[in-house]
Amino acid sequence: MMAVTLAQAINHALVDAMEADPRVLVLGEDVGRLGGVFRVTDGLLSKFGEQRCIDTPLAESGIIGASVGLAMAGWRPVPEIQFDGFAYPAFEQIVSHVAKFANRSRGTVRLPMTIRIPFGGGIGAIEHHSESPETYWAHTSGLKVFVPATPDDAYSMMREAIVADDPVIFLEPKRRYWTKADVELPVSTAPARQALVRRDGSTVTVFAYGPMVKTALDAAAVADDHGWSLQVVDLRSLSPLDVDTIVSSVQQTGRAIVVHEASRTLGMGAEIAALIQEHAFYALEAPVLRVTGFDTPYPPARLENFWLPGVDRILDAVQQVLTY
Amino acid sequence: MMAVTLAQAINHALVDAMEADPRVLVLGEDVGRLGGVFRVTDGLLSKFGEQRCIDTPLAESGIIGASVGLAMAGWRPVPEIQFDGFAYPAFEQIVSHVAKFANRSRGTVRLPMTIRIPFGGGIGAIEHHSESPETYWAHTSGLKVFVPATPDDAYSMMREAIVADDPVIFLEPKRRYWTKADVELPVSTAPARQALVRRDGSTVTVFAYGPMVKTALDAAAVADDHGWSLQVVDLRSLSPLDVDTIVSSVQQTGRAIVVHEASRTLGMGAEIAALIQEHAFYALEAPVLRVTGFDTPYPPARLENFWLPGVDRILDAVQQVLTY
Amino acid sequence: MHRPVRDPSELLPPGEPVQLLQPDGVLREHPEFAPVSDPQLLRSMLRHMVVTRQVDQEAINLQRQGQLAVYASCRGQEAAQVGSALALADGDWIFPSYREIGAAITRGIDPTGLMHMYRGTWLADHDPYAERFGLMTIPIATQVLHATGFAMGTAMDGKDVVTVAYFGDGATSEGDAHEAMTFAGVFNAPVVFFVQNNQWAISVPVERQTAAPSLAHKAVGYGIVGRRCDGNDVLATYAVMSEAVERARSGGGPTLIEAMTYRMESHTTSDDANRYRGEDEVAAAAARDPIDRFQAFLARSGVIDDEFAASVAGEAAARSQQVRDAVYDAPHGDPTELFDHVYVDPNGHFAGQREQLARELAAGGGGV
Amino acid sequence: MHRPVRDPSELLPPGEPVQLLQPDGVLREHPEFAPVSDPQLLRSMLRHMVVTRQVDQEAINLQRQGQLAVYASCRGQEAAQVGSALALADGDWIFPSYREIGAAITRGIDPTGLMHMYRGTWLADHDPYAERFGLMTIPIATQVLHATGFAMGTAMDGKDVVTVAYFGDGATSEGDAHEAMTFAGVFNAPVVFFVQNNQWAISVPVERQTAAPSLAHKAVGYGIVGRRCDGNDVLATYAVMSEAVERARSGGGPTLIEAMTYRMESHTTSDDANRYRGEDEVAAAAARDPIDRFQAFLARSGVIDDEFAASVAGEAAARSQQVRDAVYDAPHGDPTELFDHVYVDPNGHFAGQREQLARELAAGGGGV
Ligand SMILES: Cc1ncc(C[n+]2csc(CCOP(=O)(O)OP(=O)(O)O)c2C)c(N)n1
Ligand SMILES: Cc1ncc(C[n+]2csc(CCOP(=O)(O)OP(=O)(O)O)c2C)c(N)n1
Ligand SMILES: [Mg+2]
Ligand SMILES: [Mg+2]
Repeated sequence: MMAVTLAQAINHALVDAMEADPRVLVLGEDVGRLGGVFRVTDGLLSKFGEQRCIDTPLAESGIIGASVGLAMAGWRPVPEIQFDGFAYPAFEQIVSHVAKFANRSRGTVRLPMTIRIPFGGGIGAIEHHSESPETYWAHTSGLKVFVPATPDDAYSMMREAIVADDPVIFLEPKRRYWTKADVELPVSTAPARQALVRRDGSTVTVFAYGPMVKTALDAAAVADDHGWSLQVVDLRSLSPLDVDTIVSSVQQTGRAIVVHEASRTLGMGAEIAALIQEHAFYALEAPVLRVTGFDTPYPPARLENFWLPGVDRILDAVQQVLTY
Repeated sequence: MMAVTLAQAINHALVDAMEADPRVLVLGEDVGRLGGVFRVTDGLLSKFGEQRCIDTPLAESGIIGASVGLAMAGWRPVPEIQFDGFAYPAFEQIVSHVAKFANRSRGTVRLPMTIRIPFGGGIGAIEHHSESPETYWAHTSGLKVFVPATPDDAYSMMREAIVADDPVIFLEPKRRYWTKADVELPVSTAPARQALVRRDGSTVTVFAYGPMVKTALDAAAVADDHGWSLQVVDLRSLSPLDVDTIVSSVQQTGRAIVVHEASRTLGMGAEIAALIQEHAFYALEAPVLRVTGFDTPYPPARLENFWLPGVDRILDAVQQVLTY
Repeated sequence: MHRPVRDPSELLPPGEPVQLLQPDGVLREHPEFAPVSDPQLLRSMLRHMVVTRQVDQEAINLQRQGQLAVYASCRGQEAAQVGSALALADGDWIFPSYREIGAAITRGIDPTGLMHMYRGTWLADHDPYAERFGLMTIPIATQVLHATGFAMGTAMDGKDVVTVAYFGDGATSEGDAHEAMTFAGVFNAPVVFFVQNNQWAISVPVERQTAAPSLAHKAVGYGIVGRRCDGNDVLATYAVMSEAVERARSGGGPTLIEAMTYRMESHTTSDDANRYRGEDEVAAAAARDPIDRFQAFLARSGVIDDEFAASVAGEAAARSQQVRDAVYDAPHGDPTELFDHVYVDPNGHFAGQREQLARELAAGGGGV
Repeated sequence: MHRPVRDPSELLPPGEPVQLLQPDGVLREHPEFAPVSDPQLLRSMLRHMVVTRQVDQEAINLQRQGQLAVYASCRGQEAAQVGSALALADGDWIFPSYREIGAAITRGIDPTGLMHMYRGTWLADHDPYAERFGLMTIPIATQVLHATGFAMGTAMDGKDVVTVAYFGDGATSEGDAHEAMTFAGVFNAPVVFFVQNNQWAISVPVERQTAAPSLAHKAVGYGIVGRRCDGNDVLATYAVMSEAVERARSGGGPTLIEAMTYRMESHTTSDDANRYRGEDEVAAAAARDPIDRFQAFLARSGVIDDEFAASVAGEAAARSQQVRDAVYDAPHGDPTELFDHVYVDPNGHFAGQREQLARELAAGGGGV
């Protein structure tokens, strides 16, 4: 057992995946000599050489488009997009090709790519470095979207993403990069498609993923003092969603809230609320409430904590669903 | 009164807007000499000249990025993206700039742009020409998203979009371009932010927009035979949504379904279902159901009618919400 | 993976596009390039061009009869496509746009699969690995990046593969074309960028795409070699392409080739070119027809005779008939196939959606 | 709006970057360009460079003290920024990246507003119209398109405005830079593309951005003029920029200028350049310092004396202090302002969300 941060866990996963399969390579801006702006690819260049850890020109569509070609040539690319807000230049390659190639080609051309994107706010960054773009990806058929919340999951889900023949958008909760846990690596947690109950509880279910899982657990601890028993479910995969676990949790508690940093309108909370009322209509004692970032662009650093969902906003929602 | 198609109505709106305000200009691929692949910009070049009807190089990020600059220079650009699937190269300019400039600059820099995008399927086109990308835009704070369903609305909402100082994504239901109606132009319909009840009914509310409004009305006609009275609400604006009208309709009928071509997961149906259960929890007699395209990429032309929601799929959902 | 910075004079295209065969079918001396003389190869050039033209015409007919959703003709571009594709070895790869029926036919690919894309039976219908021919690509210029990445990949494997990206004059304006040539230059990828400058991007003439002296001049900005050829001259195209392929194969890096040609038909069958270009221009281009000039040359030089001409005509007719037979009223597949390929490991809710579709089908719903 | 195709020889950058002042502070003859001699202008060049350096240093200090979220230093690039910005008329416009503190200071802009962006008080904090200086832009190369569109717009209005896009060597790889230069060439927009080639894009050296002989060679691919200058030589930068601005102003179209310089600091305060570059390289660049050389030249030629040096030092100190005073522990505004600017005509549900935030604030929630 050793204490590893979430960032280190991903680094280990990359190393182990590259050792296990000589076709795995990473590419992106500053992934090589620098080891990535978050050091997630640290050491890969010296360990695996210039061909398997490629510092690319500054061009995101280029990174993803070239990865499509590399995948067709039999490689298993793990491109990095440096920050959430910089995946947008690659949107066409991701949505029109990465997501659609397998279907277009009747399964003949599979693109086993894992697109790594550090995402989310809370680190006091300047604009475009704190986006939560998961809706864009999860709405796009043909992509899988994995979001780990803990170091062990970060390791295990990354290994799973890399061996998967489906393209995966791997969203790394950057404000939890430095979260430590005692983990024995390699570790294999549940498959990503399975949501996990992180804390049992009977009064209200709180659905969260990535950076908000810790926030939800913090809220649950405080809620105890109010006599509210929160069940915290970590979604882990946003596409596919584990509808069974979601529904069965609500069938136990009868009340649910969804927490995410992304803006409310058409955020994951919308989909989860829609699914719950569809599949557990009679179990619901109150509407599913959404505890989210506001429907404005991400705020400047000094205001982000007013914007981001925190323990208080969660407890407020808990109170609301309880007084229904 | 004269019979105008939806495409002609938009053409008239552009002409009238350009006559009313010398700062309005259109630009895009093939908008000039050709008059657009759907002839929506037909005649603008000869009427307003090369400066106000600009055939651009083949580069969508260029079209939108240059439009940002033109707007800053005091113009009121109406860029055209030739087809839904070709807005993706401009995603960064739209999401990181068009949507965010006003907020970033504390309201100092407003970008009064109307981005025209023919969208949706049903015309037997090849790949990338039948996409329903509205979620991408409606989830993005800072954009407005208008979707007319009828020629009069197409005219009126286009005029409204062009004079608005907020950036508007104007989605044109391409399979309804040839829909005719007797309209006296100029016409001013309700403001876009208002959803309109297109058909009164008491059993179930059907929410639709753009191309699906007609399909919903067709379904309502058939439903009559079954003794089901469908209320059809045309959303018209997807951002903002007219929550009051949505909620009050469900408060009358107690049952609702949402129809759209876009894939189900995180489609507009998710947001509307989430809003309804939040604001009309006790009024709901059944879950809000979603009648949508499937969660796969848009199919090849010969299979599109199996994929797209039609009257049968709507009536199936009506039956389901009625038997709850 | 890298190479030293080159002298710009090596990279810039020489003044005039390389031409070896004049529009009147007479050979022309060139200081650098010579025409191929192997009669076998010359005959096969003609055969592919003639077959292409007829299959292309058949596709237009099929579209007019409602059998294809749309079709993008390559009429007038046969020399560019056939000449370039013939310069490739069997193991080399092509990443096409949507107009490369001629290149496909040259590579021996059954055009039926490609026609199914235009019919809308499925989104694509051939095996790229078996044919070493990528899927036809509609989003402009995106395939240029795939070609570059693919070439980077084969080079790392030490494979003897040259990759060619086909794209149009309009496509050179897109960011993806730029990023692809940037990557290719930096990583010295064994790739050829083959631009068919057919003068038009739908209704937009090439002068509206760029103010550059030529499209080939863009090469110097990527540190790669730029070349131009008369794309209606199959001999020149073959010669210039062969040089580029050899450069790539021997580790000399990418080349950008601009083949000057002309789109004789409307952009696609949905387009009406009369709205934006004059008949004079089209007539002038017709006088530079790639097949006429080559046929005249071959006949005069005795490489072909009437018998050969007849056999080629027969083959062209037969291939066209095959396409027609395969495509005409071809049924679509089982619509539930829409759920089969999206994921290896499908999302959970696919099961429910597939059942819904199956129920609708059982009830007789949907369908064109 | 259009212009005839040019001869490539007009467009290609001549062999060596223009240098008028050597690193040792001695003037150097140039066949084409002469240094400015107006003592007033020379002094103001120095003043802006010295002020820039000190304000820049103050910003680094402020960041170290937790007052700024991050900061991107322009140390070493003062000549490039000051020389280029001084070549503009008052009505001309600049579209900057995030590193143009020097250009801003030269234009007389209070750097405090820009610092608030780096502090995170707000996302931007100056009025572009008042300052004719666009918002600092973080998504790489996107502002290059804004500059081009803006220049198209002012040209259509017949306004006497030249627009300059500032961007980095790394930015030249992005599709947006390509599309911007493509549009500018086609529409003959009065815009100057001013690239500060500071050799690095975070940890990636410029050789990894392109295999081109130089960044300025890209110009020919857009039919625009390419020029290079020693960006650590304020006289050369001013001269080359003046020529380009004059070209744009007189309808001669865009110019791409590559100013050769060096990023002396890490990419930003979050970066550690020691991880990827050696001390030798930085020391060599320091020997080419833009301020040292210019100061030596001015002193020797008697344009400045000790008194002037003292007054400049005083001004630099005062401006830095102003920045510090304005930024240090500066309070953030009312968080409900987050709802104020997004739309002129806000979405309906804003009211509810704003109330929620107001409630949370009343309960003492949130905040850094
Ligand atoms: C990204 C994108 N934008 C727009 C289109 C619509 N479109 C299809 S073909 C075409 C013109 C292409 O011109 P060119 O590259 O010269 O190729 P050609 O058709 O002449 O072979 C356009 C604008 C598209 N397919 N993809
Ligand atoms: C689209 C985009 N991708 C990536 C980044 C992250 N990033 C910020 S600065 C930078 C390097 C820029 O290098 P260059 O253009 O040379 O400018 P310099 O920083 O040297 O002034 C990168 C990769 C970004 N801001 N935007
Ligand atoms: Mg073309
Ligand atoms: Mg740089």
